[in-house]
Amino acid sequence: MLGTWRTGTAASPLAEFNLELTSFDGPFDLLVHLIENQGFDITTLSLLAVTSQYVSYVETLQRKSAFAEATAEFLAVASQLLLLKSQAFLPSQTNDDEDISEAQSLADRLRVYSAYRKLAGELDEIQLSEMPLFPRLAVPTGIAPEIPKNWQDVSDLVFAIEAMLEQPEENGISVTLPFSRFSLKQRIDSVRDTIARVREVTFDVVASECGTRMEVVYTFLAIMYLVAQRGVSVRQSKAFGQITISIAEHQD
Amino acid sequence: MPVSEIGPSSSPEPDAALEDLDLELLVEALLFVASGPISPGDMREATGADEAAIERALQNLKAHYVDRGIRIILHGDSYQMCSAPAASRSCRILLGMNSNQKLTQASLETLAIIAYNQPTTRAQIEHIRGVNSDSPLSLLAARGLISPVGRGDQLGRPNLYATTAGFLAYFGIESLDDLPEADLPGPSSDGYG
Amino acid sequence: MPVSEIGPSSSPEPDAALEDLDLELLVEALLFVASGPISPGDMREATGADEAAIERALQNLKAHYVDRGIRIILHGDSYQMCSAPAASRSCRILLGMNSNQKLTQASLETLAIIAYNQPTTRAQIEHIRGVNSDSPLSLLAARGLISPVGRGDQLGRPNLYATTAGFLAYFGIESLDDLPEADLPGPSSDGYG
Repeated sequence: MLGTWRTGTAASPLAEFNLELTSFDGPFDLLVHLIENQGFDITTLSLLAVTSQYVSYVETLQRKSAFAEATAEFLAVASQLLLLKSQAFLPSQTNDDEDISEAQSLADRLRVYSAYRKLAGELDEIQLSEMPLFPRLAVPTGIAPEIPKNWQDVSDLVFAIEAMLEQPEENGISVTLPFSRFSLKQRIDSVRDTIARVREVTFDVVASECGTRMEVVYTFLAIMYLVAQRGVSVRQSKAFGQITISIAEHQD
Repeated sequence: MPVSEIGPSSSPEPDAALEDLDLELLVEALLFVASGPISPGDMREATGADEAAIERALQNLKAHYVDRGIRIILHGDSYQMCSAPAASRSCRILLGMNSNQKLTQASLETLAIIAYNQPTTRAQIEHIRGVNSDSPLSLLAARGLISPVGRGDQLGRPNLYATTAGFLAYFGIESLDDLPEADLPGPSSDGYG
Repeated sequence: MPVSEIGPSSSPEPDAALEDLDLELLVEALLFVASGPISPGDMREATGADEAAIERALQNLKAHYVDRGIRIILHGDSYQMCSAPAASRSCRILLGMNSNQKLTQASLETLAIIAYNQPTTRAQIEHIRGVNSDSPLSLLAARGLISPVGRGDQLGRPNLYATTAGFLAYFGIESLDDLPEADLPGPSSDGYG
């Protein structure tokens, strides 16, 4: 059995459902659990039947501000469910077909999700009884490579990067990333100022003022720009480790 | 351009007129030195033998290794040597790996969607799961169970993910055909694919 | 969560009371997966068998592999598998060790990412390139331009790659500081980097 939910505490308003708040991998996981818990099949009707349980779960989740980001996904589905339910109780004169198809489409998506959830459970069982095979980790041995000297120009590396970054336009659609020169320049100035002030700072600190992932990307680009200008140097002692940015020490 | 006299030339003449036994030796060595799956085409190029002879050599090798400490697994149309399942515990000890790092439900769901729909995009995975899947995706990639295999035609040219030979090895199966049978309603056709 | 009875436990007990044939299988698998020479002591630790039995298994394996594509060679008191000398030309071709050939675009991209982000993992390289990079990685390693320098802290402890002294010689530069300036997309902020 795949369930990863834990037993709710007595204090939890959800104790009756035996749910613990952080244990669901998204709104569909919760919905399928609630529906299967009642012994229902996944239909539009069973969606309506579990709406109030679902909503009370999400309300509790919302009170935990640490999960604000996750809550958005739960909330979106909650509002969809509440809308469906209100329409079921107060049949509107118009758009009947549309309402039905919306509920239908949510139920369809849940059925697809539920099928993969079952497969995940089967993979979990193979994983639990796993007898993994190991590939070789070694770099080929016994054949010494001959490395020619001065064989290729180092600028080839840069050409390779440029070629890699060149994004072909598909079907005439050009992808415009939401970068504006102004904000990138702003970001560069801001990072340069920070480093001039404190001489050394970690990437996490610089990125902590970013509200969106795009701004984190900006910040990274700004640092790359400053590195290229030899204004700063960047140290990362291990991959995924802390990146430290400091004023470049110029060798004269 | 300096030409090395002992190194293979840029249009190598592979060993000609190979006896089957010699070819088996070469294919065995190739499977051994390769650090990932290799195709019969790679082997043809490296040995100069014809495809039929290579297929024979591969079948003989697979049969030879069926009860030994090494296995030959098939990933797509490519072959890779791995340790045998019966040796997994000893290998784990030698390699200092502990077995507590099981995949979570989020990772398993993500992996199942990729395994049965490969190649697929993050958007498709998130559409099916109904939840952001960045974190399981990066975890699965870091563990070498999935890897990007190209970019989709959609806006932004998103990465397309597929399972790797390491995925087969992790679950101890010899090819994708050994995956549990799936009863899937089919990917939805609403433009996320 | 159900506990599998055959699954390896978190503190594995090596397989006890091994028949010689089973032990041969284990030792073969250990030699295969090891990233370098391993001693009979390492094998004893991984299998739980006694040294005399391990010596017998090693002698049998050496005899078995004497005319095959893989050899077992002795380094001091440690053993290692390597490809047979007769296959070295084919292996060189497979691994792209043809030193007269310039690096391909795929290899140059991979090398550039490593050079400007070292040490780095396969997952990070693949995330930036958007394609599986096993083959350029093994080619670069075989040509001696990169080498694994340790393992990352991430789950799965992936290899960390860095450039070698041979890399500097190949491009005719004296230190990494002589690398040209490049606007390289660096580690992304979503857990790959």
